[in-house]
Amino acid sequence: MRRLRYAEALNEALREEMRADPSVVLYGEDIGIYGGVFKVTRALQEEFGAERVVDTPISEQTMTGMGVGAAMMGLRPVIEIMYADFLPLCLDALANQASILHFVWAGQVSVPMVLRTQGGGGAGAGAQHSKSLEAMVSHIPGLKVVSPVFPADAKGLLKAAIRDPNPVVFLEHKLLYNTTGEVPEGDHTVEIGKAAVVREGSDVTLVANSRMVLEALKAADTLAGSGISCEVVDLRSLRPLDTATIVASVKKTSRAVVVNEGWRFGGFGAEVAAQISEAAFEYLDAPVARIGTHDLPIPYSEPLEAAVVPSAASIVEAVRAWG
Amino acid sequence: MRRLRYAEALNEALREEMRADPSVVLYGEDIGIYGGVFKVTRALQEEFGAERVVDTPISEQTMTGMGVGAAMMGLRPVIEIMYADFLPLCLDALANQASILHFVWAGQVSVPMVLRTQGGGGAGAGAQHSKSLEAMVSHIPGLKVVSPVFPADAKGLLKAAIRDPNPVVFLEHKLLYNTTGEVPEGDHTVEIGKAAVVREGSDVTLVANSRMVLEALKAADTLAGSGISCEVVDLRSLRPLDTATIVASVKKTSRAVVVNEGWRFGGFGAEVAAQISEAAFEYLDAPVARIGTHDLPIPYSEPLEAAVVPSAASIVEAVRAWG
Amino acid sequence: MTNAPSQDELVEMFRRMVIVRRLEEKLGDLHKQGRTRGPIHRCDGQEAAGIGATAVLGTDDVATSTHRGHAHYIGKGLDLRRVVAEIFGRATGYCRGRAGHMLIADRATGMLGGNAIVGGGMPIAVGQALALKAQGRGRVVATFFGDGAAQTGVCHESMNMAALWKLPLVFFCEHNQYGLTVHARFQSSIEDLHRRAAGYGMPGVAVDGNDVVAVYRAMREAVARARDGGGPTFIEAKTYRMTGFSTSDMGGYQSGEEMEAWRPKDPIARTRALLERDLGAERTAALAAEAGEMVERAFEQALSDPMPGIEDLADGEYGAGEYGADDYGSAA
Amino acid sequence: MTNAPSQDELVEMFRRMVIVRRLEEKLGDLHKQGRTRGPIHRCDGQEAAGIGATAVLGTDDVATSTHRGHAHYIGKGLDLRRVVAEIFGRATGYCRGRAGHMLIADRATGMLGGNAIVGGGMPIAVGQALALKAQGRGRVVATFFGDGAAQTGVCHESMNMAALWKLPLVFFCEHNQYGLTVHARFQSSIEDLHRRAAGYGMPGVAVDGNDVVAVYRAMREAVARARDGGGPTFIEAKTYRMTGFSTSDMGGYQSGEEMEAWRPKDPIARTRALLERDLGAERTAALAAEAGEMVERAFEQALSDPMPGIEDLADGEYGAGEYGADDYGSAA
Ligand SMILES: Cc1ncc(C[n+]2csc(CCOP(=O)(O)OP(=O)(O)O)c2C)c(N)n1
Ligand SMILES: Cc1ncc(C[n+]2csc(CCOP(=O)(O)OP(=O)(O)O)c2C)c(N)n1
Ligand SMILES: [Mg+2]
Ligand SMILES: [Mg+2]
Repeated sequence: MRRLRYAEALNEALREEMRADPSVVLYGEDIGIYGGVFKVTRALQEEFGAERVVDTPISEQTMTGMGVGAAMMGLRPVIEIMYADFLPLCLDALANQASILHFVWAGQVSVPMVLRTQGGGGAGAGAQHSKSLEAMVSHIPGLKVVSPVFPADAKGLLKAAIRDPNPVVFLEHKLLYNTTGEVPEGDHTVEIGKAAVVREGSDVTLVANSRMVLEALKAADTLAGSGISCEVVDLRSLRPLDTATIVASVKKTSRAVVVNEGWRFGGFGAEVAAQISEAAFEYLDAPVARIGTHDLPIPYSEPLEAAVVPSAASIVEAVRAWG
Repeated sequence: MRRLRYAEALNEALREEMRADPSVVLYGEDIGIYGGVFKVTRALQEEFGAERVVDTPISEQTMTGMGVGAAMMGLRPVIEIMYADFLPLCLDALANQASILHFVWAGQVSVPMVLRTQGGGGAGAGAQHSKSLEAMVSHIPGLKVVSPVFPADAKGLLKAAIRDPNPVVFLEHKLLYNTTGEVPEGDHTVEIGKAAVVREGSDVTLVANSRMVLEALKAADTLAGSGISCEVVDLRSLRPLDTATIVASVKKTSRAVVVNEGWRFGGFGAEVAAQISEAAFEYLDAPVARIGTHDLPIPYSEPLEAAVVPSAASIVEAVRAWG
Repeated sequence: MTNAPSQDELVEMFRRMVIVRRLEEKLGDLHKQGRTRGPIHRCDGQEAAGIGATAVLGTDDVATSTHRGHAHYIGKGLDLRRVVAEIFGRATGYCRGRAGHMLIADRATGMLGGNAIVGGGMPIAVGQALALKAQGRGRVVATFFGDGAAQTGVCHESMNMAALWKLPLVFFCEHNQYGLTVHARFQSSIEDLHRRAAGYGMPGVAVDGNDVVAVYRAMREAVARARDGGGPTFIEAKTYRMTGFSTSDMGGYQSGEEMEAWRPKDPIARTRALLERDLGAERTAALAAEAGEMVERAFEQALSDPMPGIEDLADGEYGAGEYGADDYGSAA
Repeated sequence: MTNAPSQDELVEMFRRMVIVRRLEEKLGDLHKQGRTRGPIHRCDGQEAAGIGATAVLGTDDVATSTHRGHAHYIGKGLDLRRVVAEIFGRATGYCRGRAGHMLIADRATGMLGGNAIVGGGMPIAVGQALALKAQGRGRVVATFFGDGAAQTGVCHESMNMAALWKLPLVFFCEHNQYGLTVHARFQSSIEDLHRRAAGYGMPGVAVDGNDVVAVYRAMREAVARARDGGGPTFIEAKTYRMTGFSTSDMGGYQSGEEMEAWRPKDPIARTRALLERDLGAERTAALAAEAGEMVERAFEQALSDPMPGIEDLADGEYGAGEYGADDYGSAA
C-alpha cells in the first residue's frame, strides 16, 4: 500500500468526500489559497472553488455557530480551528448549540458538522498554542470526539466523521502531520467508537490516544527489552469510548497505564481510568496508573516543555514503578 | 448563631470584603440597582457606588478578560456570570489568560480575581441554563475552583477566594440560594483546598459537592433506616482537591460513591473516582460508584429533567446495588 | 406608500398581535397561580416588531429567535396549541417538552429557532444564510435579537461575515431599552444601534417598532434586498418591554414616568385604531375577541395534553440522520 | 506641526526602529540555521507603527501587545538582551524562558504584555484601563492589535465597554493588509477599520503607519485625550508586513506587484531620509551602525546565557501574591 503523510491522508479524505458529496464545505482560517497552516486543505480551493472552501475572518465563535446553522440546513461543513487552544472560543457554540439541538428540538434537525483542530506540545509553541483539550470537548453529550494517530485512521475517521449526522470534534496533533503510514486508497472509512489493539502483549495494557500512542509503542519496545510485554490500545475515538476493547485487554493483563497528553488533573485519562476500575475491578493487580501533562501551563523553553509533556520515558517509568 | 440564606451569606461576604479592602470591585450583568438575578449583590451598588459595583454589557468574554487586566493592576475583581452555562464564553480568558499569566510571566503578575457563577438543574430552566460545568474549569492549572453547599462555607470560601492571589472560580447552585444555615458573623474564612466530613459513618463514603451534598445527606438518612451507615464528604474545593480527607474516609469504609451533578462521562467525578482507586486500591471492597447527570442535554419538562439529574434516590440505588 | 401591507395583511397582523398579547397575559395569570415552570419571558409591547417583521417572511424563509420569541413563533405560523404545550412541557409540544419556552423550533415553518443564549442565534443565522445562498432559491434568513445582544462579540462577527459574503440575511434588533434590568445607556456606547451597520458597509435603518406598518415596510425592503443578492440589512426597531424581563422579575429598576410615557404607544392599541378607521370598531372588536377565544381554546387543549414519559429519552444523545435536508418550510 | 516629535525623539525613534529591524533580520538568519524554536513573527515594515506609538507612552503607562510584538517591546523600553534571551528560552529572559517570543511581559516598563491569542490583549487592556482610571493618576493603556484581530468578537465588546466607560485607552490597530495569509478584503467587510469607531461614539483616525512622525502625532493626540478623561480613541495605522507571517510561512499568497509597491514605503528608509536632512548622512549612518552593533552584542550575550533547569518549575501552578500592586512602571 502507498504511504502518505498524516496531513496528506486528511487532505485525501476531504477531497474524496467533497467530490462525492457537493454538500461538503470547508470553513476556516487560511485554508484557501494557502491550504491551511498545516497544509491539510492544500489545493482544495483550487479544485472546489471559494464557495466551498471558505477563508473566514478570525472569528472562531461565529465560525462554529455558523457551522451549526449551515449543517441544519443540509450542508456538511468541516471547520478548521487552527489550534486546539482556541477550542474555548468554540465551546459555547459546541456545548450550547451544536450538541443540544438535535435532542432538544426532538429530532427536527441534525447537525452533521465536523470541527477539526490540532493540539499538543513539543513544538515550542508556548502556553497558548500547545494544549490538549480532549477533556473539555469529550465531556459534552451529543458530540462525538475522535483523535486518530495513524494516517490510515486519520483518513478513515475523517470520512466517517463527515458522513456522521452528529457533530464530531476531530483532534489532530501538530507533531503528527509529517509522520507517514500506509493508507488505503478510495473509500476507506473507520467506524467511530472503535478502539484498536495496535500491539499485543500480556503483562500491561497501555491505553493511549493521538501522539501518545507513538510514545506508548516506544515504551513497549523499551520494556520488551526488560522482559515486560505491553499491549497497546489506541483509543481512536474518545466519545463514544470503546470500553469493551479496553476492558478486554485489561482483563487479560491485569494492569493498565492510561496515557493522555491533556493535563492529568481532570483529564480524559481520569474517565478511562475510572471506567477500567469499574469494569475490571476484580482483575486489577495494581491501581490503574495515569499519565498526563503536568498540571502547569505549558512552558516555552525546551527543557521545561520536555519536563511537563508525557513521553515514552514517563510511561516506562510508570510501568517500572510497579517493580 | 444566626441563620442566613445562602444568597445572604454571599452578600455578607462581599460587603465585608468591600468594606475592608477598597480594591475589591464587582463586575457583572444586572448586579447594580437590581442586585443580581439571584440577589447576591443586593444593595451593594447603593453602598459602594457604581464605580465599584459595575453593571456590564452582555459580554462575558470581555468581562472575564477585563477581570484579568484589572486584577493584574491591583484590583480584586469579583465577576458574576449569571449562569454556569455561559462559562464556555469565559473559558478563553480563563484557560488562555487568567490561569497562565502568573506562571508564564514568571511571577511578574498575580491575577487575584474571582469568577462567581451558578449552575445546576432542577428548576425547569432548560438545556442552556441548567448545566454543571465543574469538569471544564477544574481541569485548568492555575485556577482554583470551589463549590460550597452550606451558607457558612459560602461566606467563608468567598472571603478566602477574594483574598487569594490566584484566579478562583466560585460555583454556586440555583437551588441553594434559598437554603438556610448558621453563618458566623464577621471575619469567617474557610481555607481553599479542604474538604469536610459532614456526616460520620462506617459502611460507605459518599463524596459529593454543591447541592449533591444535600442529596447525599438525604440518601444517608434513608440508608441509615436499612442499617447502612454512610459517611458524607463535602468536597467544598474541587481544585486543589483534598485527596487526603477523601482517602482517609474510604480507607475506613472501603466503599465509595462519588456524586457530582455534571454529566457522568468525563465529569469531575471521574477524577475523584480515579484518585480514590489510586490511593485506596488495597482498601476497596467494590469498585467506586460514580453518579452524575445522564449523558444528555438537560430537558425542560419536569419528568424528563427529574429523570436525568441525580438525586438522593439515585444514590440510594447505587449503594443498594452492592447488596 | 411603498411596501405597505394590504388590508388583509394588516388584519392578519392585528389578529396575530392580539394572539400574542393574550398568550402573554394568560402565561402571566398561570404564573401567578404557580402553574408555570422556569422563567418565562413575555414580549408585551413588542408585538408590532415581532409580528410585523415575520409577516414579510415566507414559510420557507428561516428565522432565528431569542429567549423572548413568542411573537416570532406566532408570526412564523406555528400552531398556538403546540407552542403552549411546549411551554408547559407536554409531549404534544413542538419539541415534546424537551425545549421549553425559550428554545422552540419548528422545521415545517422555518422557525429554527428560539435560543436562550443571548446572541446565540446570530452565528447560526449566518450559517443558515450561507446554506440558503448556496441553494440559490432566493430564500432568506431573519435573525431576531435584542439591544443587549447587540453588544455581544458574536453580533460583530456575524455582521462582518454576513456583509463580507453578502448573505441573504436581515439583522432585526428589537431595541426595547433594557437588557434584563440594565438600561441601554449603561450597556451600549451609542443609543442608535443601527448606526453600527455602517462599520460593515451594511444599510442600517431605525424604525418605530410599535408601528406595525412601519416595521412591515422596513422589513419588506430589507427582505427584498436580501432575496435579490443585495446582502444583509440591519433594522433597529425602537420599542419597549411593557412587563418584567421574565416571570421572575422583582422590579425596582424602571422609572414610573418611563413606563407611563410608553403606555400610549402600545402597538396593539395603535393597530386597533388604524383598523377601526377601515373596518369600523365592531368588526375590529370581533377580530380581537375571536383571537382571544382561540388562545383560550389553545390553553385548554394544551393543558390537558399529557406530559412525556421517560421512555422518551431512550433514543439517546445521538441522531441517526433520519430525514433529508429538503423539507424545511414544508408547511408552505 | 502640532504634536510633532522633537529632534531628539526622532533620533531615538530611528535608533529603535533600526534595532527592531536588525533584531528581525538576525532572527531570520538564525531560523535559517535551524537555531530558533517554534514560530517567530517578525514585524519588518511595521517598525514606524510600533515604535512611533510606544514613543508617546511613559514607562508607567501600560501596553498590551500581540504575537507580533517586537517593536512594542523595544519601544516600551525593554532590554534587548533579555528579550532575545526570552526568544531563545534562556533562564535570563524576561519570563525565564517560560513565555517565548509571543508572550513577553515586563512589569517594570509596563509591557503587560505579549499575547498569542488574536484579540486576547483587548479585554485585558479594558481591565487595566479600568484599574488605572480608578487610581486616578492619569496613566493610560495602549492596546496593539492587527486588522485580523479587529474582526474578533472581543474587539467589539472591548470597544463598546471602553467607550461606554470613557476609559483611558488607545486602540492601536496595525493594518498590515493580512491576517496570516488572508488579505483583508477576504476578512473584513470594510477597508477602513477606523470607521467602525463611530459605532461606539469614539474618535477614529487613519494614519500612514509607515510614517513614524504621523504615527507619533496621532498617538500623542489620542494619549492626551485619554489622560484628560476624554476616553478612548481608535487609530488605524496603514502599513505592510514585509516578511512572512512567521518563520513557518511558505508563501504563495501575495502578489509580487503588491510587495513591490510597498517596498519604497519602507519606514526605516523614510525615517532615515528625514534624519539625513537634519543630521547629515554620516551621523545618521553612524546611528544605524551603532544600533546594529547593539543588536549583535545582545544576541551574543543572550545566546551564551543558560537554559533554565527543571527545578525552575518547582514553584508550581499557584502564586503567593509575592508583591504589591504599586511597582508597575518602576523603571520610570
Ligand atoms: C450569553 C448570555 N448572557 C446572559 C444571559 C442572561 N440574559 C437572558 S436575557 C438577558 C437580557 C437580554 O437583553 P436583550 O438582548 O436586549 O433582550 P430582551 O431581554 O430585552 O428581549 C440576559 C442578560 C444569557 N441568556 N445569555
Ligand atoms: C483566536 C486566535 N485565532 C487564530 C490564531 C492564529 N493566528 C495567529 S496570528 C493570526 C493572524 C492575525 O492577523 P492580524 O490580527 O492582522 O495580525 P498580524 O499577524 O497581521 O500582525 C492568526 C489567524 C490565534 N493565534 N488566535
Ligand atoms: Mg432588550
Ligand atoms: Mg494583519
